[in-house]
Amino acid sequence: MNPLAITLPHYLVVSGIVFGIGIAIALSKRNAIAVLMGIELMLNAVNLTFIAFSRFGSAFGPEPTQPLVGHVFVVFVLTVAAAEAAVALAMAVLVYRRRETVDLDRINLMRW
Amino acid sequence: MTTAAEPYVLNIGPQHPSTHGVFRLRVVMDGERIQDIDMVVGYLHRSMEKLAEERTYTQNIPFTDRTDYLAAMSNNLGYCLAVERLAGVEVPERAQFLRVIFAELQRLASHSMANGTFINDAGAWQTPLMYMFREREKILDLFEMTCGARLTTNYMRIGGVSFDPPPEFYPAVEALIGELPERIAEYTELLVDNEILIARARGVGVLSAADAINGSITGPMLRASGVPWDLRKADPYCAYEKFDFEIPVGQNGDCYDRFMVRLEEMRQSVRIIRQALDGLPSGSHKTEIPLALRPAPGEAYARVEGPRGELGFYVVSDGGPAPARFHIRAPSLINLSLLRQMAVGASLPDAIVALGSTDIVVGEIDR
Amino acid sequence: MTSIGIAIGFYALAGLAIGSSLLVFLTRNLLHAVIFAILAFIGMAGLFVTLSADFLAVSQIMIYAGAISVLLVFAVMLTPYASRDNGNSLFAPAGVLVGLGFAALIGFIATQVAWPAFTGGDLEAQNFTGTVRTIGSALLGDYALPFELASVLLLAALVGAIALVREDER
Amino acid sequence: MRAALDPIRIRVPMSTGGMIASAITLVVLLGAAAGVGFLVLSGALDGRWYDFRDLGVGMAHLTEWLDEQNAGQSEATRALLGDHWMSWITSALIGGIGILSFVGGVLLILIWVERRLIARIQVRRGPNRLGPYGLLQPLADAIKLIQKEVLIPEGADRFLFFLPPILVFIPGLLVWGPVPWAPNMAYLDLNVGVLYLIAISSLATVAIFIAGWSSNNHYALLGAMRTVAMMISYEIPLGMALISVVLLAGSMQLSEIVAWQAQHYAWMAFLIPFSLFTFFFASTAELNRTPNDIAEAESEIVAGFHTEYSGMKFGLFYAVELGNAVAVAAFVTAFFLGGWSLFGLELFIPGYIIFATKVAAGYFVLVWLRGTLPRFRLDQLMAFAWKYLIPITIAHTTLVAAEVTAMGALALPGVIELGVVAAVNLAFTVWVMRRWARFLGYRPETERVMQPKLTTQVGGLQAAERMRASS
Repeated sequence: MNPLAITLPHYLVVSGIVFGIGIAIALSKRNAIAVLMGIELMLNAVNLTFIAFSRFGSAFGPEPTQPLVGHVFVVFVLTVAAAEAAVALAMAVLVYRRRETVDLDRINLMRW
Repeated sequence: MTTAAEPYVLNIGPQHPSTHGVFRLRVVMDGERIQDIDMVVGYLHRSMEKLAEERTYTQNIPFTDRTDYLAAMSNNLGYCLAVERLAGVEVPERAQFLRVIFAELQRLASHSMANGTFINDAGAWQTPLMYMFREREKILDLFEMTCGARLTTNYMRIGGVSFDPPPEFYPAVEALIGELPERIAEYTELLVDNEILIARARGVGVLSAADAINGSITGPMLRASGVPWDLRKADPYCAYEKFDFEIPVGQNGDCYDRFMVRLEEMRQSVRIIRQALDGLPSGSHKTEIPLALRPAPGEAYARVEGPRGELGFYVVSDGGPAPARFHIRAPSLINLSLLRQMAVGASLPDAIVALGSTDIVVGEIDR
Repeated sequence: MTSIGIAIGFYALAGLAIGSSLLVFLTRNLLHAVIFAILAFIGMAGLFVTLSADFLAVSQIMIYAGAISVLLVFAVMLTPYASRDNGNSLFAPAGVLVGLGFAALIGFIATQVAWPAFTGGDLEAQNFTGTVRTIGSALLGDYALPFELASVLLLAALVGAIALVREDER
Repeated sequence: MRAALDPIRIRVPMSTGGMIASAITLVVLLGAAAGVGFLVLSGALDGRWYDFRDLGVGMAHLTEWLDEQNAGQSEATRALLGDHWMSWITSALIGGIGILSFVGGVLLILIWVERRLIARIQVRRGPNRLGPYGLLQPLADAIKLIQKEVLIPEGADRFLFFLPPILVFIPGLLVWGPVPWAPNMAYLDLNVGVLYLIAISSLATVAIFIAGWSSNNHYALLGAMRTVAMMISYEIPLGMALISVVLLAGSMQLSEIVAWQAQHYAWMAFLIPFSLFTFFFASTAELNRTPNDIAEAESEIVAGFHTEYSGMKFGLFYAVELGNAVAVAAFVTAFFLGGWSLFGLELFIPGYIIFATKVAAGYFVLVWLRGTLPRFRLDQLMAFAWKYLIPITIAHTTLVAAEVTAMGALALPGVIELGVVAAVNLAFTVWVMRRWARFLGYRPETERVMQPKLTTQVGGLQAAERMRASS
């Protein structure tokens, strides 16, 4: 195999690794903001997958059948990520104001 | 139950671009809003009032230069008036007129500086300051021409003034007051209609007439608050009762009015200088007094309308060659005391603008 | 895509993205973690560029590195003392294991599945002029409804975020 | 205002020799211009590598030649390195070095230009000691800054304190990529150029915030908060203003936007004046320049986010600020002032010279503003962005979109179309700006200048009340 040939599996592996790191961060961090960063990394990895499939799929082929559906999906993911970040960080700030902590292990009362 | 944002302490000064000297504001802030403000003074204290008790009456005149170093002439004048009142020295009429001319020139210089730094505090990057420095520079040249010094003039003497102005002084001052109205019109064009300046200064640092009187503030700040009070009219000294001029009175008592009042006072000063030059009597410029003046025991207080307000000198004599007690009523210190009222609850930029419009001179606050 | 430029770019950017992501996990200071997250986002944007996704790469930088990162930094700053450290909870080993599992799973699938033979053809030959027009017409054509919904979602998020952190006026 | 500069006006006495010399220079210049005009009109230059009007053409010739050389290489090399590696590396190097040297040179010279201009505005002379006309002053400043110790404040986060000067410097260079100097002379002519600019400029926000945060200083933190609040707010009107440009030109590629303006002989400044105003005003906010320099308001928070930076780190912030100001002038030129086009004259004058002239004009306006205006307050600026600019830009963008649709549907001759568009937009701009300002409670007639009242009667509180009652 040509070492210069960058193909779909290359991107999928990168995406998988980043996704794994994102999961690890989201699951193991105490801090709500750090968890949010993990989630954003996961979303990024998914975006990379979408775009990679789009690039190596038929959209960029000689006769594109369904042009750039993957890209359109990524646009929506970006939108949702922005909205999610805004609301989640607002919640983190709110929780901090009420309970003086953003440690997820201590926010366990389902009420504040 | 929410935990509000924590207030924090911001030290403005002692070294800060808009404290105009070594002077510290200890501000408690909540975000950009000021919750509390402390004025910490004393960094420039030189113990003048105590030192004055060790020097003869004439030797004390240079001290008064160094209190309000932007208005040395007015300080000289106030001190000399106090000692003259104490010792009963008569001043020739020519000296009275010269004193008026130089005090008004000093007022022009000081108001140029005050307005320039005020606009600088409002954010105009030094341009108005430089414009106003241009005129101030010419006035300082006139001082240099007359008495050899520019800033700490030490010009007034007990019983008159130290020198008669040289012949070249008169054309120079004529030229200056000829062009000053034009220059003041230029500032008006540049600044008075400026939307940004109006937005920054209108309604900021408002002091009502009652507040101003209760705080015993004087000078342009008092007049901006709507109180028509000017010692040149209320308690005329030198020859002010002979001149025809008006005192400007502001309507809202905000920073903008202070700026406008100072600008208008500059115009009126030009008027006074013009009249004083036209009516300048001939004669001696100084009454000779004994080298070591020993006034009879007693006390005297003389006040002049300095550029910053009522500049009072209180001198007590015990019959010796030096004053037994010497006190300066410094307008800057008293005007500054209302900064707290103007700044608390305002935002930081407003407080800075209010401080700029107060026109303090730290040398006078600390003495 | 057989080109030395793409290869160098891919390996450098993949290294940047993966390394920065790892540092987000490893570093002890939350603000440093935010910085590394921004680097990871930028690396991802670079990978998008290697995939000819110009519009999305720029959008990624604008939204992630420009907007979300500012939100993150602000959130860190508005929660003082509580959130300076980036410590792990008791679930850290489990979390790492799950992460490793996912990464291994995706890697396995990616390397073992026989993907279609099409390997990202030469775009120069097709007169490729960018993705903006296509994405734009798709968004306002087939995907008009989701597009409008996304705008509603953004508005709702805006209002929601403001309503959440608004201080009581007392 | 003429009298203001009077004391330092420079009079150049004209001797006979000087007059002869200038006459000769004039004749030579005219001759050169005539020669160039003949060359251009005869078409001898078109597409040649020595076509000085557009260095991009020569570059294309060089690339072609390098590609031929590349094709002659061995099969193995080409398999490894590709068919274009020589031309790619060469063009990347030439473009990169060109931009770097341009930005570096501009930074060095502009410090001098800005200081001299401001000095002239302020009736001073400005730096005039070091070298001819003080031209070496920036160099001396740079050397001084490099020599100075870089202080790290106690309690500062060293890693975060180290990063921001770099993080703001990189976007400061990257924004120069898509600038179209001449028809074929753009280094990074992205087809998403406009978005790229917005994205790159948003990168600096975090860097500035980190700078203020890591300094462990209240002034720096206040400055950083102000900067971030302002940059986030003003990115919206800035982007919206550019959307109008993109709608009209039908492309996000900077070179195509300029080409559209050249082709229609219509600068965007005439078609959408409100967008020009919005872009310029928002840019001054993003740049922290007067009247919107609240982020480093000297009289309030000393130097804002870079209060604690000293030595060359401060120098980097300073350089980026200047460089960004020039970049904004370049983008105003490209988006609104027709870029390299000058109503047909670009045939004779090299595009990059026209472009640079316009950039210099834009930069002069920035310096002029800095030398003239006071500063807004933070809440006034934010209110201006959110209550004033953003609603109007949304309405304006809608209007422009409608116009573009109508233009597409009607297909009238260009002059009529664009004339109508310009008239409608100008009328709309004037009307809506006045109307909306009134709606927001701006009453110039009641807020007019209040002259102090003059009196000769003195008194206390009662006199004050009498005076108040008399008004």
